[in-house]
Amino acid sequence: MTSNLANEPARVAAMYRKMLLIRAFEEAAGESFFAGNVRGSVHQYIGEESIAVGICENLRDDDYLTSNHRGHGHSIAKGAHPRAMMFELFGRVGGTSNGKGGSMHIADFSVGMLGANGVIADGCTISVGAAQAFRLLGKDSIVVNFIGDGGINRGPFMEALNWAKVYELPVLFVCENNQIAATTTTRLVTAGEGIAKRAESFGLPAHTIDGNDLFEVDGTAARVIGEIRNGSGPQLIQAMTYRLRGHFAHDQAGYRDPAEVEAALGREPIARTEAWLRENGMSADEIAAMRAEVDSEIAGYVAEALAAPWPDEGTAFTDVQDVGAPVRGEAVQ
Amino acid sequence: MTSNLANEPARVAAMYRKMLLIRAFEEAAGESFFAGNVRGSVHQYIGEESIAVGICENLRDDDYLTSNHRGHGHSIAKGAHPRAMMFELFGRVGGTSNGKGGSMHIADFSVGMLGANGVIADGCTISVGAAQAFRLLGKDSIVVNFIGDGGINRGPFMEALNWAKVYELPVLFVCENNQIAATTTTRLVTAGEGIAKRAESFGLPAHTIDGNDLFEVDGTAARVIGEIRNGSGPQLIQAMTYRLRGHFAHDQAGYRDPAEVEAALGREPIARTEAWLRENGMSADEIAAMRAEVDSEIAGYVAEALAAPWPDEGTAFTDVQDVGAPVRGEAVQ
Amino acid sequence: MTQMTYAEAARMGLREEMLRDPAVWALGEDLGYEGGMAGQYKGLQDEFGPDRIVDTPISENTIMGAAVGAAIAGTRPIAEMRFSDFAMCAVSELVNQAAKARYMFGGQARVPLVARMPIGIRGGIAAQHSQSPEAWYTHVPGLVVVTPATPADNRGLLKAAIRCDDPVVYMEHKGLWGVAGEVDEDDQEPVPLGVARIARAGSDVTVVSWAAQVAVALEAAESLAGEGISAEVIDLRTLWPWDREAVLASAGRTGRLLVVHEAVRVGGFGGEIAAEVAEELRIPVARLGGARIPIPFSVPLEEAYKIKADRVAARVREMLA
Amino acid sequence: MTQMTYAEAARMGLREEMLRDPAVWALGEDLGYEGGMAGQYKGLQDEFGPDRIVDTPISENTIMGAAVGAAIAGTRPIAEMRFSDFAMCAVSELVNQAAKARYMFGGQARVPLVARMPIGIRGGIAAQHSQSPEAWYTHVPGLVVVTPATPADNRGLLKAAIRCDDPVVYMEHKGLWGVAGEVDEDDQEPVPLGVARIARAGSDVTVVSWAAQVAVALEAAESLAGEGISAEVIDLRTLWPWDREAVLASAGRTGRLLVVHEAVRVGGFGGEIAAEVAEELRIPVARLGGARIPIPFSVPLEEAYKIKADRVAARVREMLA
Ligand SMILES: Cc1ncc(C[n+]2csc(CCOP(=O)(O)OP(=O)(O)O)c2C)c(N)n1
Ligand SMILES: Cc1ncc(C[n+]2csc(CCOP(=O)(O)OP(=O)(O)O)c2C)c(N)n1
Ligand SMILES: [Mg+2]
Ligand SMILES: [Mg+2]
Repeated sequence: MTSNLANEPARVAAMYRKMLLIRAFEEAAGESFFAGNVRGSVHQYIGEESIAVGICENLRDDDYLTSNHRGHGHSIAKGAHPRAMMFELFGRVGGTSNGKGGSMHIADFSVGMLGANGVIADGCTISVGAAQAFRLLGKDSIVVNFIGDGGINRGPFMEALNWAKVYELPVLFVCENNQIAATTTTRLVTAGEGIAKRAESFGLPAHTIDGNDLFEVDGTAARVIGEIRNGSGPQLIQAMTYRLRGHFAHDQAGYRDPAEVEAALGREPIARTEAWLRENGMSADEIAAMRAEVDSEIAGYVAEALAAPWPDEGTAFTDVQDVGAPVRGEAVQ
Repeated sequence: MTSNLANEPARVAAMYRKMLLIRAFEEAAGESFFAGNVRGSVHQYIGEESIAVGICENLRDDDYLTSNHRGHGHSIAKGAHPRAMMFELFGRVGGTSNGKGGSMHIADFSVGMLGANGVIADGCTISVGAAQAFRLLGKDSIVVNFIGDGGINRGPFMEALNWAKVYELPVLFVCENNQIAATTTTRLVTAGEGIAKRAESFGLPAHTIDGNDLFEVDGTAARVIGEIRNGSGPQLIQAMTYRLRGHFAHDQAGYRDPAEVEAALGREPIARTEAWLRENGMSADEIAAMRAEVDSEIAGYVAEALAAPWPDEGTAFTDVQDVGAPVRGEAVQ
Repeated sequence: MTQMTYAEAARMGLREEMLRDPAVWALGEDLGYEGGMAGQYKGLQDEFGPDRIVDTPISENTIMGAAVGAAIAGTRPIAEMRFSDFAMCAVSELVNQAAKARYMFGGQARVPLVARMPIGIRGGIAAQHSQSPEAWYTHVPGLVVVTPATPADNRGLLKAAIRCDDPVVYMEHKGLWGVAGEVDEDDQEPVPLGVARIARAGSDVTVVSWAAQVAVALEAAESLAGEGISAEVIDLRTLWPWDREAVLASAGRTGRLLVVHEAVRVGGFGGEIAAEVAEELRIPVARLGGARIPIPFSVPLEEAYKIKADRVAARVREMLA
Repeated sequence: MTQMTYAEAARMGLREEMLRDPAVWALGEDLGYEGGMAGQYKGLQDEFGPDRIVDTPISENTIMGAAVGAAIAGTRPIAEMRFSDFAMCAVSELVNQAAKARYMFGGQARVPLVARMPIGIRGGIAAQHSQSPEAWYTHVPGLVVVTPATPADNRGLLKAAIRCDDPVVYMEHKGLWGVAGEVDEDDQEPVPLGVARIARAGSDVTVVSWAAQVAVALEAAESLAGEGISAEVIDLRTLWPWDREAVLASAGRTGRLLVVHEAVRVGGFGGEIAAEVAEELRIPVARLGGARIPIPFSVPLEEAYKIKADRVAARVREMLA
C-alpha cells in the first residue's frame, strides 16, 4: 500500500535524511569499533533504516519506544541525539547514560526512548506495563515495541501479546523480520506460518509489509498507530527486511550466501528512497549535498567523542539506588 | 467422534472402574485433608476423570506423562498405585516419594509418570526435552503433557509448542479446559479464540473435544497418539471439562454460580459412562458392587496410611545429591 | 492500639497508600475475589476497581515485566508473585531490568516497584512453595530487600516499600499471615527502611534474625534468661540495606554474635553478617540456618529442617561455654 | 603437555566426553556455525551432527527445561546459556525443577545436566552481560557449582561435570576464553569436583579465590613476595562443594584469611567462606569483592569496579600490619 507520503516530497526528503543519519551513524560506529575506540557489541541497523524511520515518523514525543539489542536506529528515529549516542558508544561524559550503558543500553527518556535492551524480549513485557501506566494516568500515548524474528520465540514476548490484548492496551509490536538471529536462520527454529499468524491467534490484527519500502511502512504505521490511539487495542506489524551486515560489527557473516546479500542490496531502503526522490524532483547534487552534510555531522560527533572527557571513576557509584546506595571503601565494597 | 471402544463393553467397564478409583481417591484425599491427616494443597480431579483415563488408556508404560498441580488423576490413570499415592499424601514411609514430595510431587517413574509439578507450565519444557531424549536414545516412546487452561498463558508452555514442532518431537499436549484457574475465569485473561488456534499457529494439529465423553477422549487419543508414534510430530488436544469442586480442598468455590455447577453435574463423566454401561448390559448390582469394591479399596489405603510409620527424620537429608550432599550437624548446616 | 494479624496489617498499609496516591496499584493472580493468598488484598478490588487491583493471566514474566514498565512510566506497581518460588519465573525482569534500569540509563529511569514475594515454610507445601531466597536479592545492586516480622512492621514497611523510588523485594513470611499483634492505627508513618529493631535487650550475646525466626530467637532468649543468660535479639527488618551500625554496636557490647535464619545456611545472608562482624570486631560469631536440602513435605522431615528455639539456645550456650 | 586456550581446552573436554558417551549432547543458540561464543563448540556439530549439538530457538526457559527433561529421561545434556545473565531467564527450570526433582520424587529421578553459564567481565559488555551470580547457586540444595580458572581445569572439570549424576552449574569466566595454559592431552581423567588447588604455597596469609580472580591473587602474591610477605593462593575450583578442609588447613597454618572474588561483595560467596573460617578458627578474616553496583560500560568505570592485584596486596599488608 502507499500513503499520502507520496504527495509530500519534502517529508520524504526529511525521512530520507534521517535514514542517512542512521546509516552514517552505524558506519561510523563500526569503524570506531575497529579503530578500538568503541568497545563491546555494536549491532548495526544497516539496511533496516526505513522501518524505524517510517514507524517513528508517526509517533509523538510522549509516545514510548522500547527496543532490543539493535537499538541505534530506533533511538535516532525516535529523536535521541546522535551526538549523545556517539558519546555513549565511546563511553564519555555527555553520552546518553554518561558512559554507564553503552551501545546496548542507549536511552533518551526526554523523547520517550525507554532504552535498548541486552536481554531479548524483556522489552516486550516492559512495554505492556508502560501502556497500562498510560491508562492509569489518563494519557493517550501509545507504546511501540521493536522485536526481532528471533526474539519472537521467547516466552515473555508471547505472554505480552496475550496480556496486551486481554487489557486492550495501546501497544504496537513491530517485528523486524530480517530472517536471521545472529547466525541462525530463523525459519529453521520457528514453527508454523510465522509471527503474523501467531499474533492473530492472540486476537491482534497483524500486518506484514515490506519494511524496506518507506512508503509502505509510513502508510501502515500512520493508519495502525491512529487506530491504536483511538482504542483499537494492540496490533502487530511484521516488517520484512534484511540485515546487510553481520550480527554485530565483529561478525564477518561468513555463513551468508553472497548471492543473497547481493540481491538484498538491490532492495535496500536508502537506495530505493533515493531513487524515488530523484524521480520526484530532487537533484543528484542536492542528494550528494545532503549525504555530505550528514556524513560530516556524524564525523564531527566522532571527533568530538574522541576528544570528550572520560567519566570520573567516582560516577561508577552513583545512580544505583537511594536507600542502600553503595558507599566506596572496603567496608561495604 | 466415537471409537471402537463402543464395541468393547469390557474395556469400558475397566476404564469406568479406573474413573471410580480416581473419584474415590480424591474424595478420600479431601476428607483426609479436613480430618487433618493430609497437609498442604490437595487439588482434586473430580469431574475430569474421563480425560486422564481416556488418554492414558492409549499409552504404554514406557511412554512418559508430565503433570501439573492437579496430578492425582493423571498418576492413577498412568498406572501409579493409589496405595503408594495415599501414603505420600499422608507423608508416610511407603509413599511414592516416602513423604518428601506430597500431593504436588506425586511421581512413579516405574510407569512413566514423571511427576506432578508445583510450578505451572514448567512441565511443558521438561516434556519436550524428554521427547528429545527418546529420539537420541532411539526409543519410539512418546510424552504426554497435561496443562490447564490457565497454564496456557505462561511463556514456557508457548515456547514448548514452538520447540516441539521445530524438532517434530513425539509430544502430545493435553489442555484440560475446565474454564477456570483457581478463582479466575480464564476467558477473561485469555485473548483470542483459545488454545486450539494458538497451537495451530505453531503448526500443531489441535483437536477440541468433550473431555467428559470417555468415548470421544479414547477415540481421539487412540488416533492422535498413533499418529504421533508414527512420526506426525506434536499435536494438541483441548479437552473441554468442568472442575466440580474448589481449586483445592480448602476452597469452597463461593465464586461459582450454583446453576452452572448444577448444569455441569449433568455432564459429569462418571454418570455418563455409567449410563452407557447400564444400556450396554451392566446391571445396577454389578455397578454397585464395583463402586463398593473401589470405595473399600481406597478406604483400606486410608486406614493403612494412617497406621503407616512416619519417615525417620534422618531421611530428610538423603536423595539431595551425590557430590556435596548435606552432612548433618552445625558445621555444614 | 489495635490487635490485627500480619495479613490484615499489610492490607491496611496497602489500602492507606492506595488512598494516599492514585499511582499505587497492584497486579497478580487472583487478587480480586480471593483477595490474595491470605486476604492481604481482600476487598480492595471492590474499593479501588479492577484497574488498580488487577487480576492477571498466569504470566509471571509479564507480571514482573509489566510492573517494571509501569514503574518507569510513572506509577507505583506492586507485583504480587504469591510465592518467592514463583518469582523465580521472573528473575530476569527483576534483576536484569528493574534493578539495573536506573543505572544503565545513567539516572534517566526510576523503577519504584514492589516485587512482593512471600517466603518460608507454612507447613506441608514442600520444595516448590517454601523457599527463602532473600540472600539472592541482597546480592543484586539496585534492589532493596525487606523481611517484616510483625504485623506493625508489615504495615509500616510495606508503606515504606511502596514510597521507595527504587525497586523493593518485599518478602512476607507465609508462616506469619495469621499471627496477631499490636498496630497503632493512628500512626500512618512508614517504618524507615534500613533500621533494625531491638526486639529484646540483652548483654551476653547478640542474636540477629528476621521474619519468622525472630519469634524463635525471642523464645530462645526467654528460656536462656531462666538460666541467667542475657541474649539481645535484633530483628533486622531490612536485609538490604541492613543496619550494620546497630548490629556492630550490639555485638560490640555483648562480645558474641549468632545469626539465625530459616533459609539454607550455605550461601545465606547470615554469612554476610557474620563475616562483616568478624572482620570488624574479631569476636566469636556463629550462624544457624537450614540444612542444604529442599524443603520436605512430611511433618517429621519438615520439622527436621526447622531451626527451633532449643537449637538456638543450645548454640548460645556453646558460645558461652 | 600442550599449550591451548581455556576455550580450546573446554572444547577438547566436551569432545572427549561426547566420544566416550553417546548420551552426551548440547543445546543452545548458535552452537553450530558459530561454535559457541568463544569457539568452545567449534566443529562439534559437523562431527556429531545436529541432533547432538542442537541449535535452538531463542527460548531460554526451554533450553533449560528441555535439558531437565532430557536428563531425567536418561541423557546427559549440556544447556548452553551463553551468559549467566541470560540464565536468569530460566531460574525456575534450574532451581525449582533440576535441583529438586531427585529429592521431591524420593530418589526416583536423576538430573545429570550441565547448566553452562559463563560469568564475569569481558570488557565493555556492561550490566546485562557481565554478572557473576555464582553465590546464588551455592545457596540452592541439589546443585553443584563449578568455576574453572585454568585451561586444564576447564577441560577436566567440564568432564567431571558431564559425568556428574546431579545438576551442575558450570561457570566459565568470559575473561579467560583466550588465556592459554598447559594441558596434558594424554591424561583423560576428569578433575575431581570439590577439591581445591593450591595455586601458590605460602605461610603468612591464605588468599582464597576462583575463576579470573585467581590470576589476580597470584599477581598480588608475586609482588608481596618481593616485600618478604608469603601469601598462599588457593584456587577453589568448585564453590559447592567447596574444599573446606583445604581452606581451614591453610588458614590454620597461615593464621589469616582473605577471600577475593569479582562478584559483588555483599551477599557474595566470600561471606560463606570468611564466616566459616571465623567460626572455626577465630583468625583474622577479610573479603574483597565488587562494589554493590551494576557493571558499568565505560573503561574507567568498569576499571573502578574491578579488584586489581594492587588492592589485594594492599589488603594483605593491612592484615599483617
Ligand atoms: C534472552 C537472550 N538470549 C540470547 C541473547 C543473545 N542474542 C543477542 S541478539 C540475538 C539474536 C537476535 O535475533 P533477532 O531477534 O532476530 O534480532 P536481530 O539481531 O536479527 O535484529 C541473540 C541470540 C540475548 N541477548 N538475550
Ligand atoms: C508459575 C505458577 N504461577 C502460579 C501458580 C499458582 N497456581 C496453582 S494452580 C493455579 C491455577 C491453574 O489453573 P489451570 O492451569 O487452569 O489448571 P486447573 O487448576 O484448572 O486444573 C495457579 C494460579 C503456580 N503453581 N505456578
Ligand atoms: Mg532477526
Ligand atoms: Mg483450569
